[in-house]
Amino acid sequence: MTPQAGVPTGVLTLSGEALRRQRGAERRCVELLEAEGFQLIHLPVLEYADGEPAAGYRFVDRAGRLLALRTDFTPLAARVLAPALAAGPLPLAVCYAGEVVRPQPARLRQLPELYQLGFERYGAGGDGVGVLALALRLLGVAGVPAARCHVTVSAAGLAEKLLAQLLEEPPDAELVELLRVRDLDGLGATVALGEPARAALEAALFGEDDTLWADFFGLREEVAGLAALRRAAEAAGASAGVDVAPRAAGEYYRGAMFSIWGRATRAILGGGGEYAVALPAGEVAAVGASIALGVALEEAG
Amino acid sequence: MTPQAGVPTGVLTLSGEALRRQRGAERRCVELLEAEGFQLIHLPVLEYADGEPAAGYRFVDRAGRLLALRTDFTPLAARVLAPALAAGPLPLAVCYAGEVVRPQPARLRQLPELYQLGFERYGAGGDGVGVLALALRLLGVAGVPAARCHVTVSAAGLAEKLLAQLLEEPPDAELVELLRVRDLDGLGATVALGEPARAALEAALFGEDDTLWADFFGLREEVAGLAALRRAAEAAGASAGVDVAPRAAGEYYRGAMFSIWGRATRAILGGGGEYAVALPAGEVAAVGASIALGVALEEAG
Amino acid sequence: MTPQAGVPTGVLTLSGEALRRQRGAERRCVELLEAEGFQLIHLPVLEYADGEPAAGYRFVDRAGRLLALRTDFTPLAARVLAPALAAGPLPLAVCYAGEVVRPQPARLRQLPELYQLGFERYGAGGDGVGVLALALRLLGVAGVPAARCHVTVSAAGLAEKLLAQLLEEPPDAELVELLRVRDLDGLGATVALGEPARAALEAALFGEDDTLWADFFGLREEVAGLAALRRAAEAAGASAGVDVAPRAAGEYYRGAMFSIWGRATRAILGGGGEYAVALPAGEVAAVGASIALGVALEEAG
Amino acid sequence: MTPQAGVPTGVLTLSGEALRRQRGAERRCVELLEAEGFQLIHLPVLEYADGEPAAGYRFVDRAGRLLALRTDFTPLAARVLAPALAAGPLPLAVCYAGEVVRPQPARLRQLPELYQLGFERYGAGGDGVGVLALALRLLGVAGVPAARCHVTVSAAGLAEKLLAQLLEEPPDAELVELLRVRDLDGLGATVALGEPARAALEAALFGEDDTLWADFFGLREEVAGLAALRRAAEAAGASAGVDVAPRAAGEYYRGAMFSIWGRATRAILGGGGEYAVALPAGEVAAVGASIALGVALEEAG
Amino acid sequence: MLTLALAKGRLLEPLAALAEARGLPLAGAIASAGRALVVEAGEIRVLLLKDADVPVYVEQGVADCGVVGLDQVLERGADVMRLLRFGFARCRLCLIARDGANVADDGRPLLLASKFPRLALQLAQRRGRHATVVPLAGSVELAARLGLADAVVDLVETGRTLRENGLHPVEEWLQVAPYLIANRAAFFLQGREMRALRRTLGG
Amino acid sequence: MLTLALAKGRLLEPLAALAEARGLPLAGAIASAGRALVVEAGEIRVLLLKDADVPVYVEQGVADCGVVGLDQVLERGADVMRLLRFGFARCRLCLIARDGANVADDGRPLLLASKFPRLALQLAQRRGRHATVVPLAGSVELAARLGLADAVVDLVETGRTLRENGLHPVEEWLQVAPYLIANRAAFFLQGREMRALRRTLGG
Amino acid sequence: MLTLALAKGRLLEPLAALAEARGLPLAGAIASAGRALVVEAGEIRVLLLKDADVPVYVEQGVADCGVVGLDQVLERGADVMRLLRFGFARCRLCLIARDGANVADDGRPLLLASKFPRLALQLAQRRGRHATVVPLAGSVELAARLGLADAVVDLVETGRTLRENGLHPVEEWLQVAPYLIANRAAFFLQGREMRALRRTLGG
Amino acid sequence: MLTLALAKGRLLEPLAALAEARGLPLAGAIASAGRALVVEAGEIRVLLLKDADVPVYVEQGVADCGVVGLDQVLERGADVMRLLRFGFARCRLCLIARDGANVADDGRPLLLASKFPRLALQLAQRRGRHATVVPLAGSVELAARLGLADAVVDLVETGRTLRENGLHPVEEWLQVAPYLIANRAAFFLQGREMRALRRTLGG
Repeated sequence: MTPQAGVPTGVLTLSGEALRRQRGAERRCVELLEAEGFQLIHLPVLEYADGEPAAGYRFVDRAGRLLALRTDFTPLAARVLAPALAAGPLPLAVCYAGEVVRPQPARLRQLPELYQLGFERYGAGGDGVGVLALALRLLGVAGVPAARCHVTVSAAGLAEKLLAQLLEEPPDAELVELLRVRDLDGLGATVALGEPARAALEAALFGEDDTLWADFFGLREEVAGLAALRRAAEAAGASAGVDVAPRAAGEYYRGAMFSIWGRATRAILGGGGEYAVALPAGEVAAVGASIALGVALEEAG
Repeated sequence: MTPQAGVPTGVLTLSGEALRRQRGAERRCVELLEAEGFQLIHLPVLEYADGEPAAGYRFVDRAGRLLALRTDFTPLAARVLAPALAAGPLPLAVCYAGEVVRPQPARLRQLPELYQLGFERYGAGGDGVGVLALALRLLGVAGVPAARCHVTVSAAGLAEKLLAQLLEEPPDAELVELLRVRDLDGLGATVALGEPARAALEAALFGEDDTLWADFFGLREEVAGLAALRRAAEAAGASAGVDVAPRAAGEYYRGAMFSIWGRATRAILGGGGEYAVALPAGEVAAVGASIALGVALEEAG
Repeated sequence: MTPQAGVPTGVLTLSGEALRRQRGAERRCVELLEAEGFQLIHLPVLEYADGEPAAGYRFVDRAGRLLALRTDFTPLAARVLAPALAAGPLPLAVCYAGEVVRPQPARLRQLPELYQLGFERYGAGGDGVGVLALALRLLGVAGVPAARCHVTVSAAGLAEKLLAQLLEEPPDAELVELLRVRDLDGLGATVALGEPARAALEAALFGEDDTLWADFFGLREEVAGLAALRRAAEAAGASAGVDVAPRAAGEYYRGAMFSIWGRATRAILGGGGEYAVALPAGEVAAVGASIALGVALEEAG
Repeated sequence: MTPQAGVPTGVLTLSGEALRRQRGAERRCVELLEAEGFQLIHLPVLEYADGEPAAGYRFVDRAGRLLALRTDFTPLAARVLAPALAAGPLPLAVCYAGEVVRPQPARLRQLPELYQLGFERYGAGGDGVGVLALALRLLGVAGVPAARCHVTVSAAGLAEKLLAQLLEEPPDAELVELLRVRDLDGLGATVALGEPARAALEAALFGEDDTLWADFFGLREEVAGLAALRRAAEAAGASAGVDVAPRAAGEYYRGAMFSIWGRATRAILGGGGEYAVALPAGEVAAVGASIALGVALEEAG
Repeated sequence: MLTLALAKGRLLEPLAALAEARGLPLAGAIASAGRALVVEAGEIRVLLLKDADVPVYVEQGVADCGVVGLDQVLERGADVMRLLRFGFARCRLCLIARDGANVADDGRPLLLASKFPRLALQLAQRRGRHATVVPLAGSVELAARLGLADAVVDLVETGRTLRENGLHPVEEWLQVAPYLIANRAAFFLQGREMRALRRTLGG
Repeated sequence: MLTLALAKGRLLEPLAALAEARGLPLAGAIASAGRALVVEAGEIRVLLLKDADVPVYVEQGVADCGVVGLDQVLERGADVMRLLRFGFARCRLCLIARDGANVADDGRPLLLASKFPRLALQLAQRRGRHATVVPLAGSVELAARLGLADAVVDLVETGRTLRENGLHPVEEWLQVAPYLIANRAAFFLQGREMRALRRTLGG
Repeated sequence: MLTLALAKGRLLEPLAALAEARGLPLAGAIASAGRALVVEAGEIRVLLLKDADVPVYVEQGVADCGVVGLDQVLERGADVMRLLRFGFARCRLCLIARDGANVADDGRPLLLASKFPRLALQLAQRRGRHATVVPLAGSVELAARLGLADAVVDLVETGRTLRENGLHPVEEWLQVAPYLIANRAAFFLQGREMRALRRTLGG
Repeated sequence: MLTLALAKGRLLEPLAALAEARGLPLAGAIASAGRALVVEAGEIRVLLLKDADVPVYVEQGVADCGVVGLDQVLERGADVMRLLRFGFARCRLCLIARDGANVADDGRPLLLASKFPRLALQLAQRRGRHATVVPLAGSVELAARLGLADAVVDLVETGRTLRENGLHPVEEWLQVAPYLIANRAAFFLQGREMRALRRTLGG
């Protein structure tokens, strides 16, 4: 047997001590989740990618359908469990662990293969606060105390709501992107901003006095929700702040959302939020979160 | 989030009791292998498929190279460990567990995704007998006692050697295939067979009196090797027989080879054998085996 | 040089007399179209296939975009000429010739590669009647007199309009398909049909007395348009009939549409119709037609 | 119809005067070749690419085979005509015209789609000299007089023969590449060169006194062949020189080879040479040449 | 002169009777056919074929029209016109399982055996069921009984064969009846003759 | 206790006769089967199937062994053992064309009709011929006669049916004989019983 | 203690002056740097880099924040926060061609040369123009003058260099100004220090 | 009249000196160039470019020949002729790491920073090393020092800059020297002038 020229660059190959630590952390996390009533499921490596944007490795299979390597467990779980969600009974709580493949990782050192471990709760009264608390406990079990975490809390569509107040027609993707990168001056050059509006937007973007922009943009209710999430993070021992225009991993979030950063690695250790699964028979409310186990172990040091 | 139309047919989705059993069996097997000195490694989902025959899902990546989902751990492990094998020190013993994807499963009920668990030993005096015994112990730990197993033992290239005696020029693939399906009459129609040759071939193909065909074809040494493998299987409590023309999973075997069948499922639970890894600096002898954990659990009932 | 194993099945390979006839016919057709003021253009073999349904050979290029071999000139011409259409001046009249590749040809003997020759007129008052007459003249020049042609005339969306009268909510694809295959009884089993409605539908589907169903479904204007097309075909010497639910080659037609059948080959020699090109700055009315030169030469005998 | 975002960059779109000139030139060239006894054939757009290096656009079709857009007519013609070559009678002389697609064109301005027009003669006593003369006549008919051409003549494997004299073991690809780019000093750093060898190599690489290196390397016969090709080019009115280590378009040439450069565009207008087609029943000698019509018309100005 | 493809199977007798009643002398021609596959019946040339082949001969225009069950038309995905649905020999294509077997959707793919592999897979997917289909040539009830597949998809008339084999229809997936089908080109190019034949048989 | 799958077709009678002569009471059991598909014949349970289904039942292990023509085994690509080739009912799979038709290789793909689409395509490609195959269920000779296909690939015994339809065999593509086939696992797990059956029928 | 990445190019002097005016002692530290690439300026550690590298150091978190032109941020596609746009050193990224050259859209791809190949291609595609871009390291005006490319995409301040080379700006494709950029993680994890620096420099 | 592309960098001065000594008046023309990018030097038109751009101008034929380091030719993958290797300004392209850092091959991909991303990746792969390369514009030694990358690939002359930054060369990956390069077409079409220039500079 003549082994050909190596493996695609950056594909995850682990052995010895590093692998033992990861399997140990995974077992402890799964035990915690099973104790909390989440049923472990094994999700497939391949998914149909017909409508998907060109994220992961895509290819055309023998029946001419577009297939992709899984890049994110949450939409995949919804698709595989759709029959069960339609049939019920609800609530249904599952957890999973395994590799997802993202060819362009944000951080240079990061491999395209990410070891993701997470949980989803469908059809329950579950909410962002409970899920955030559980995600922080998961990180704790993986060796990252909450004190080393900073949580950025947000609400899906918040940036769009802010802009809608300032413009007549619905905000296009470019303006939302300007909010995401906090380019207040850039926005001011494209959209006529009166002084009070500019000051309120500045307060929102740079995470100071929340009440000021909550009143100006009439978003008191959303901001109250954010405050509840912040208190939950701080109660668990982490620091927290509002991210009014997050770069969410998934486009599917609706309602509360959060990302958990590691102080040492300065990388995103995990995240989650509230979303809904649209089924022929109607919508099923859902909430979930996941942690990147490999990055978490790096943060744990 | 609107989940698209399901997951590719037959892709492995496990949950509840079935998944708990599989993770339990996997843990016990890995503990046994680690106790025997095999170091656990995590192998990548993707491999370059330049020279590979069109077995698994193949696709062209962004750099124009041909990639394939892993279909078999043994060649993948050799490729990933090539630097370590070249650098040494040897022997090196590793074990692994995970899914391989084979679009056309032999058995109808079988899913294209197979949960494979196995071990390889490089550069040691290791041989077929020791590996067969360990494979049977693995199946025992997974819940399948040796008594429910039947082992077919063979030697790579044995069918080719038999044919070489009967023909002048090297045997082509079609004749070897006729031996694989025991089509003695079909062979007789293509190759002139004297009566003694026909009788010896009949004994070899239908697994009766080994000494008869061993003498006729001058293969006493190979047949002695097969007998040692049979004794090892019978010593462990399994029944055993010679398969003079096996349909090996991998084309890379050289020397002893074996397959382990389950009496209830009548399916192949595992297999292994002796092979060599060709490196620029020279060849490294190797031996290994793997079991299909999902099928083994089906056999265990 | 060792030529590998042949060419994909059914790919067009022409030589000698057959190729000379085709190049002769193509030259005469292009000369006719150029005399009629159509400017010859050369269209690319490859086109982006992001939104396209999975028709032709599709693949993912190095930049990760989905590419497809051209399956139909009309949409490709619109895309390539979009800058010119936006800039104007209009009307713009172009003609083209070359292969399109359709992996699943309708007729068994037909090769997936089709030699298409056609013309499009953008932004003019052009209409179905003029284009039908020119298409029949093209076939004449290619050796197929109008007398050997049968023209089926239709109007885009006619079937949908018929169904809309019989149902409350908009008709789904399955009901339109039942009209396409004239399955009156099948339709009657799914949709409650009163006697007068059933009789009117029967007259429409089986192409008898047009005025009867025109009055019943209030489609006098559309049917008048169809009558004009029929007269144009008959004036040119061809027979003609109404096809109330055509299986159009392209989904893009809006308004008059027609297909030209050959009596000997009983195959579709060409077709065309009225459509519109949606550009950022607004819509450009367009009309065009094309003939399958290879099939036409088969009809010419 | 909403045309999507344009066509793949650099794909050939021609119209008006430019297309008229190209079709006129193509007709005149095909008439010349047909007069010279070459039968026009139409070659398919797609070819199997199993063994091919990753040159053109490659993709996996529905049967799992590797397909590629044609990048070069010569090997494609050999594959399509293999049955006819095996059956005979020989000689067989064909000519063809159409687009080939090369994603990485050498010259920046050049489009990946190249309009290639050429001819092949199989099984004849035909040779490089006759083919070179005919290629120059073709360029003349396309509007490029021989006086504006420079012909570089070479013999396949000549560079390898030179190196074989200087080294014990066969030359690897890297040394041949050093000859291709005339890196005499670079070669001198890797291979011990005595002074006479260095002087002879210098004369060969920089195209001065041919007899000097012919004698030194014992290649009098090959060099005589090159001289015949040079005289043929000069007789037709073009300038000519020896290229001892050409960057041939195709790897399949064996024996005489040549490239024709345009003085104004400084680009390769065409090329050809002697090669052989290996068929099961034995080898068929062949010779052929082709011109890049689009580039030739650019040179004609 | 129309060429009519007829299936030698269970449809032939009822069709011949109906044709005779409507003045179309099919029965006589068919009776006197013997081993011959092509017989003349007045103005009509009759081809006697296996029912699975009728849709192919009509779609490719070797026959202008034919009479065959909708199951065979859909199994072959033949692009043909359906001029007339007959009243006789109606039955139902059903999902059939062993008594006591559970074929509820649990996300795992269902292994089906059927003489209509393409149609069975289409109907399963339309109900959101993952399925792998084993094509069989006959007596699919045995496949369900002996566990070659989890369930079978087959035509059910009276249901007697099912009960004999300890099987029961789980779900009706498709109403099936014989149709008078026509080649698309013939439908347009021989419109008058087609309409006449339709009126004669449709009565 | 072995389960033996037999084809209800033309092989059954000669096989039953040979078995009786070798002391295996198949004939009696088969005769008394009536509509039943499963009968006991001494130590052997017999399944009576369509011949195209025998390779599937044996490959999937629902039957331990079976008797069927090599054409059906190759058409299904079944991975089974071929224990014994029988002497009776031998025939040849041939490329068959209309008298006077030209099927020489001119580079253009050959349109073939056959009851063995997969095997016909394989055999055509092994001879370097490009071919497209139309699967048919029966009487393929009509397809050649009426021009549905350029040629057909079918079993030829006496060649009488061909001559009746103005056809002739162009090339013999495969020798075909009935085989005793066995499931791979059963071959190893029930070695002794398999060898005994082989000796009995092989004599 | 914040790490600030500064570009050694034309932005350094105006930035140092503005910082001094706002009580941030950058000028002194930079002046005394000599060949050193890392200097301390009070509470801030300064990295002196090529301007194209500033977005990389900030995106990867080696620097917490930096000052560099928007052109460099977009060329690198760096995912960084843009805290503040400065008033000095503003210019325009333009499509530039030789006087008299025609760069109207005729469907054929436009050959562009630029120091910002990724950004130039993006801006061309946003205007529906097909383009191929030749990446160059410097003095792109020569590429337009000598016909290496049909046109160039470069920063224009006064336009003097263009006129000297017989070139003219055809279209303005992007307003460009220097920005104070910040690493995403640092923006959240060192919020207070970031806001302080922004107020100091933003004034 | 040959057009010669020269790099304004560290090669210009030693080349001008060598040319003067061989009777080629480059030095005077270059000195008097001022901001101009195109100067005449006797029979030769000189283009003054960034060294990374010399291979592009020569490969595309805007310049007939040029003088630039082999590193720039290989980084751009320019298909040009290498007429002459100069003796001056030779250096080595090395893998460089922080003192004490371990860059042994442990199967995990190596993160490299370099001004020659394409060449660095090629050289790493030729040594069987998996690597990801971060392209940088300058002072790559800082990238190694501050841990932006595991190691850097850069030109080493004396090694003084490395020692100042606590770095050391791990392996020499490529000998680099300036070359007289020529456009392929010009090499054939202007053979005589090319040989003359080669002799003058090669002496």
